[in-house]
Amino acid sequence: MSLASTASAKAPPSLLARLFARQELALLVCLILVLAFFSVTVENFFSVRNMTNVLGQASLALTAGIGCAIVFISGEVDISIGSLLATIALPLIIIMNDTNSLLLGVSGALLFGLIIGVVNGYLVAYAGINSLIVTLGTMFIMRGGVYLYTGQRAIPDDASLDSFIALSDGRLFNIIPYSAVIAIVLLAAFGYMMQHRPFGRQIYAVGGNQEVARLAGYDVRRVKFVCFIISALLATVAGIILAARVGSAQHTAGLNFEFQVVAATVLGGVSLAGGIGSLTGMALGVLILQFLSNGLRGLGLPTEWQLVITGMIIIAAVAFDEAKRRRANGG
Amino acid sequence: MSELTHTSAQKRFIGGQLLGSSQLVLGAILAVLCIAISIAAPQFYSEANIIAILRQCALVLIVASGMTMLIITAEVDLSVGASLAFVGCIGMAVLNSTHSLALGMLAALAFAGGVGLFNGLVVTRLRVNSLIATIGTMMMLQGGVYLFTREAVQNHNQLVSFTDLGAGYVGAVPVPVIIAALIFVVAYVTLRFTTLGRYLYAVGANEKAVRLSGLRSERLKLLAFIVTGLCVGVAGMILSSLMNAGQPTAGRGFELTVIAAVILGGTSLLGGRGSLFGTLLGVLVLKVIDNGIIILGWNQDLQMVVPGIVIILATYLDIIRNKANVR
Amino acid sequence: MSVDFLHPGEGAAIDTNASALEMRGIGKRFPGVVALDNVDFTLEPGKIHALMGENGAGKSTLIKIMAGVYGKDAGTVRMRGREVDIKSPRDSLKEGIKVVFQEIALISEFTVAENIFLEGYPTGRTGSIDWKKIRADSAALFNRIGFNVDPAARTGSLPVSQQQMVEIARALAHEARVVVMDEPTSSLTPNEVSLLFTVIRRLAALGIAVVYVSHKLDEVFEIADTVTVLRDGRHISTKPIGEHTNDTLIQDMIGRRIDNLFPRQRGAAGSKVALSVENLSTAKKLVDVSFEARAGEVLGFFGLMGAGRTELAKAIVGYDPIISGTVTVDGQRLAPHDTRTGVRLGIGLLTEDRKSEGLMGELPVYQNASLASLGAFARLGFVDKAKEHQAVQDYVDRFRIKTPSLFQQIKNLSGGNQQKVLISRWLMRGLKVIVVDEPTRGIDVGAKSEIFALIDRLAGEGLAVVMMTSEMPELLGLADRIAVMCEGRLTAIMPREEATQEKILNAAIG
Amino acid sequence: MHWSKSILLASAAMLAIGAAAARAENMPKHIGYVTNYATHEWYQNVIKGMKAHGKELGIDVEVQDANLDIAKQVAAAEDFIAKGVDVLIITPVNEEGVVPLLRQAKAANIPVVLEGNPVKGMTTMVAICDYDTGYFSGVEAGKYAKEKLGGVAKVMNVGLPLLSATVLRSHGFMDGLKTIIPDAVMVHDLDGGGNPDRALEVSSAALAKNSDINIIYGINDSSSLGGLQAWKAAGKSQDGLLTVGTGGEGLAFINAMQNEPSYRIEAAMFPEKEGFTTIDAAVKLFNNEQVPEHIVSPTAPMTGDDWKKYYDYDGKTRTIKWDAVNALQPPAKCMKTSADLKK
Repeated sequence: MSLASTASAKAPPSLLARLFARQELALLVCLILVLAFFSVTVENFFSVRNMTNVLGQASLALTAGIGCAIVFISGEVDISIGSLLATIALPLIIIMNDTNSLLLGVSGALLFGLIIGVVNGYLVAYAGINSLIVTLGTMFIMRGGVYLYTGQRAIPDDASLDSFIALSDGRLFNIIPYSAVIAIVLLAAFGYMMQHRPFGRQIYAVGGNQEVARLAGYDVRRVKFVCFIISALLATVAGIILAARVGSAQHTAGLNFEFQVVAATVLGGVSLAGGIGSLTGMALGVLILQFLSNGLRGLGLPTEWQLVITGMIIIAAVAFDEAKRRRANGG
Repeated sequence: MSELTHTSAQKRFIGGQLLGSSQLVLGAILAVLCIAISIAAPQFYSEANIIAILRQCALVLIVASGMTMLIITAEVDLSVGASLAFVGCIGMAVLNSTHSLALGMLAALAFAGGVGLFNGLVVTRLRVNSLIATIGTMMMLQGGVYLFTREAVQNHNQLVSFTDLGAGYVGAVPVPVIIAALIFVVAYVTLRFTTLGRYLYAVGANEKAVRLSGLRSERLKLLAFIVTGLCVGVAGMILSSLMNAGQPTAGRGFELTVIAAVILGGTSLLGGRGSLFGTLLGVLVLKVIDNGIIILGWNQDLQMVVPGIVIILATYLDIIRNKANVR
Repeated sequence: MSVDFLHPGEGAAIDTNASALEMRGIGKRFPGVVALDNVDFTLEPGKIHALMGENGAGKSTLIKIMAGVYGKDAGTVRMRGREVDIKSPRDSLKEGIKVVFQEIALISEFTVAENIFLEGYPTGRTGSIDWKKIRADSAALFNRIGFNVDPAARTGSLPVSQQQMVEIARALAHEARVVVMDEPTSSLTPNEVSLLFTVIRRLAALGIAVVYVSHKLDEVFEIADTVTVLRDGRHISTKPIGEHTNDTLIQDMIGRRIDNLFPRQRGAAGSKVALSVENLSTAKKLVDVSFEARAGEVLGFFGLMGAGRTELAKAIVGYDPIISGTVTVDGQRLAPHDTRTGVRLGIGLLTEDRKSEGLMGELPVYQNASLASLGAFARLGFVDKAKEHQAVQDYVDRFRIKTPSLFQQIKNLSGGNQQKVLISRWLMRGLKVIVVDEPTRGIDVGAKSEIFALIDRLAGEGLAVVMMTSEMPELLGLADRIAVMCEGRLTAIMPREEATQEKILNAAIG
Repeated sequence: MHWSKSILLASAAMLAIGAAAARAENMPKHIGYVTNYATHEWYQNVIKGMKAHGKELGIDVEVQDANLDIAKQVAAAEDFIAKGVDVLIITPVNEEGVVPLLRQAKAANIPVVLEGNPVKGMTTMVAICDYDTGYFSGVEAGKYAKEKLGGVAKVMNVGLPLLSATVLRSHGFMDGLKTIIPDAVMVHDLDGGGNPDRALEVSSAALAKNSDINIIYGINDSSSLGGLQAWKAAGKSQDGLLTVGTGGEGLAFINAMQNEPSYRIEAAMFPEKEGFTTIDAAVKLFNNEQVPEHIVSPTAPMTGDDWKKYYDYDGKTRTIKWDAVNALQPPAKCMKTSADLKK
């Protein structure tokens, strides 16, 4: 036996085969199928207006999904993002109402998000508490805190700043909602970070094998800490978009949002085990679920059917993915 | 850590370990809570209130007993809340049409067990992560219950035996508390003293080793899912008796309460470690907090905040205690 | 990049007067045990320094202190005369210490090239990763060390031996003054080993200090300039290799002489066929494997890494699915892919991967021991604990398993004692055929002979023992018959008396 | 489907009166309704009223469900606007949350009718008077307490602070009660979450603390029933107890009034009627007619067997008696609204 490996002795697989092996392509095919199905069955589905509307609606899950995926890739979970959406809307709206300044409001919201991210990240990375437990805890604490503070009432946006309204109603070139533009820009930026910046690769390494990452000189705790901060800040951005879309700070905002985002992220091939998946996959997962729910609404299906179908698709998609992975590993 | 491995003088993990670990912290928290609340509000110690707390604990404890077994095998079920509502409706509907508590109960158990079976099959056969699989089932059940009934299923027959299931008493003790106690004892004995219990721990601790030892690890996990389902079946019937109707809207957030109680009780989400006694303490702590906040007349929104803090705090204290033990 | 080690003289100038690394009075305690006590260890540039000792002697602790994985409790570390404080792997890497651990430390989802540069990505002006340079440099690196692997391949898809080489190549990708290799040859083929030795000698020629940790005496005699032996956390000796013989080395390591590593107590094997495997094939590896094993014999399977020994072991006990063939135990056919009937018929596997397939680390010793035979201690499904504990205690006494109590979590036992517990697991069940896969992996010399004695005893009690091993001495010392595998096929099967190292290796290479 | 059939029959009688007038106008073709949560009986009956009336007038009423999620409500309404419905009807998940939707609908020139809750900048809203509903059931409760409970009124309010509408009901109830029994007190003010199991749980705890009450008030049927079940589960007799429910949205209250001795008063809010009225308002807006800002849908306290006046019940389904419900005269203006709460 020479060092020539059996693997490298073979010709490299063709480009097409490589593409097909990629999670993202399978998802893209899935998305196209969803689009094709509803284009035929639902009137107006394929209109520019409806497509861009869905992009606007998807911007929330896309933005928060980036953070969710990054935390997953680092090998942890963050289910506090739904409550966070409601929490950061408070400083945002209150400060805007007081100061009539979008900049100050957004800064306040980001500061709040930063603090929450620091708390989550510290408890997971430095205190060593299981991230599911930590974020389950902070999820309860934040939701309860919002109820306590607001007395379970929404706080209206009295400032009605044009710039804030534009976040909900405005469209770039009169076509793409600004919220979607924000989500796409963030997606591109963080996608670039995850693939081409050393820190992004460190996150993959930490999630892929924590011990190896540590031996490679990475500060594993710091990497995880930062991931939680990123997640909280991105959820903050999602929260700001949501606040604009509903013109207020909603105490019930983001209830069950974490489930939606987690489902979309896992559907997008980001593994809960860490180290596997991409933001592109996550984005495709979000879009599939968003177009699905838009299409099902278009079909006039009641909520109960939408729930049943979405649940089935999530299970089927993950089962399919798992089967594919097992076949690839020959087990 | 290989250097650690041959330390013959390592620690006194004596048999009392099961009682010793996280339960100590939790027991202390419970004691402090009870004492503090009773000082501030003496009604806390009234017989009526203690019975009310126990009844509130009953539903959670029933499902948490199954969930503890499931989490010990390193799986989890988020669909129990949605299933709880559905089960109540089905049990009530069958009870209405058959006039038989036994048949209603049977239908409820069959359905809930079926949900557990489904979850178990998806997890063991299709190898879907149980967190995701049961989020999927949760959605399907939430939708499915409204396909089954859009309205609360009313109790048409008003069978006394059915009403007693939720609201009845044996002596001074509410029936649900007795049922919960029975299920708890059975689960406790199973986990502690039977081969099955030992296998459940083993599956959670190392599934491959269990398979190599000639045991069917998938079946064991499947069983844990089904048992969890059956517990939901019992709880669902008690709830519909208490509500005097099958409520499709019931059970929202119930899964989180149950899982929180189990985690609080020191059962590890990674499997292989945990105890039912801890779960009992976990349920008591959560429900005493809930009750205490009402008794003290505090803002009810604290009922979310305080458990959140307690879960994180208890886990953290446990970690610190473990570290101190190793030093 | 210091891949220029093939061209000595172009490397960084090194002050050859000071020691490359000087550790003085190193002490390290773990709960209940002193892992290192006042240990001195000095590395000279350009020298290959072997570090030896049984498991638990303190080798890994010492290496981990160098690597920054553990902090030290006492002592000083100097590099080229300057005192350094290594608190984390990062500090260690900064000082130019590269440690290649025995367990593969690569991210399996990453490409080979990315893993090579894991410790520091080359970046462009904007701080983004320069992927082109990573691919080009790793290809160049592989070229120069004669290592033929596609840098774009996913690391996890490579065989273990290649991963090991990637790991070694990685140590060369950055500026290093000290390279530590922890049992680097444990999964390499002979050719790869000789390539590795060439690489190590070139490193030394460049002035790099090399630490070579190994159990294999012949390797140490071949490659090392100096040998340091640790025992029970203490420094025993540091001598030039020329002053050592096999015997003196072993004596230093275990503090006593082992007269016979393979004491044979059992008589001749019987003639009754206990296990019969016919035309066994699996989807991934095995091709048409047939053999028989008789009661009372040890049938040794040899093969290089990737030959399919472990796959065979897992297929015959029913753990892995097969695509064709039959397995018969004591005349009864086994249902394929079903460990349950396997265990019922009396065939079990002692796994090579104790941690992930054998131990229930969190659970106490007694539960680990009785896992396969719990039913025997149960009445109506209830475990008779007294009976169970008594049975386990019997094995603990018989096998001299060192544990503070039956309730100790098994993860706290040494490898040898863990292995004995796992063997007890099967003996308590009562087997006819036991398949042991690399039974002494990760077990130190002293405990090894005990495990060998146990295997001998098993065969003596009438079990058929099928032993998978990559250790030639083990094979020749224990087996009655020797089977050799190559790329999933059985290439030879011969009685021990006819076997020579050469014959076996030829069959293993195919 | 038995439901819509019976409504159809009932509405057939109305055709002569209602539709004749309506036919003179231009009819919208397509109305989109985003409901709060369609799984609740109240909204199911609102939808039934809407669909039945829409069918009569030849209008296609399409329903989307926000399922209590404000973000989903915005998305569903956006879908409708993109589709170009003629009129949009919204039951706000939350009053503040749909302000941007009104803005968007206005930009797309689509008139909006709100159901249930008012929103800043709205054109019109069809809703019951929550305060009045509570108030008149409070008056009835006062009369009952004076006659049967010895003039003592100690109330456990199983409330829902989440919504201003439900807060108004509780306020109204206490104010109405005090007109008859001035020293009525609210012993417990609870957050029952509006759902039965939560209501049961908090009521149990409250009763354990202090069971010296004699009136259970629930802001909806789930809340009053949850409170009553807690009372029963505590092993207490219903003698000397009065339970007052609100809504009458489904079958639960009929069952309770038939079987629970203490369940004597129900404030009926006639969801079918509300749906009916909403469609009328939509047609008016479509024709640019002037409409009041608040179109009041009638409510009525029902005591004892009063419910039989308004509903037929065959043991399985209930059927609204349109004549009786349409005969109810809603006030032109509510006594108090959510605007008063904020003061």
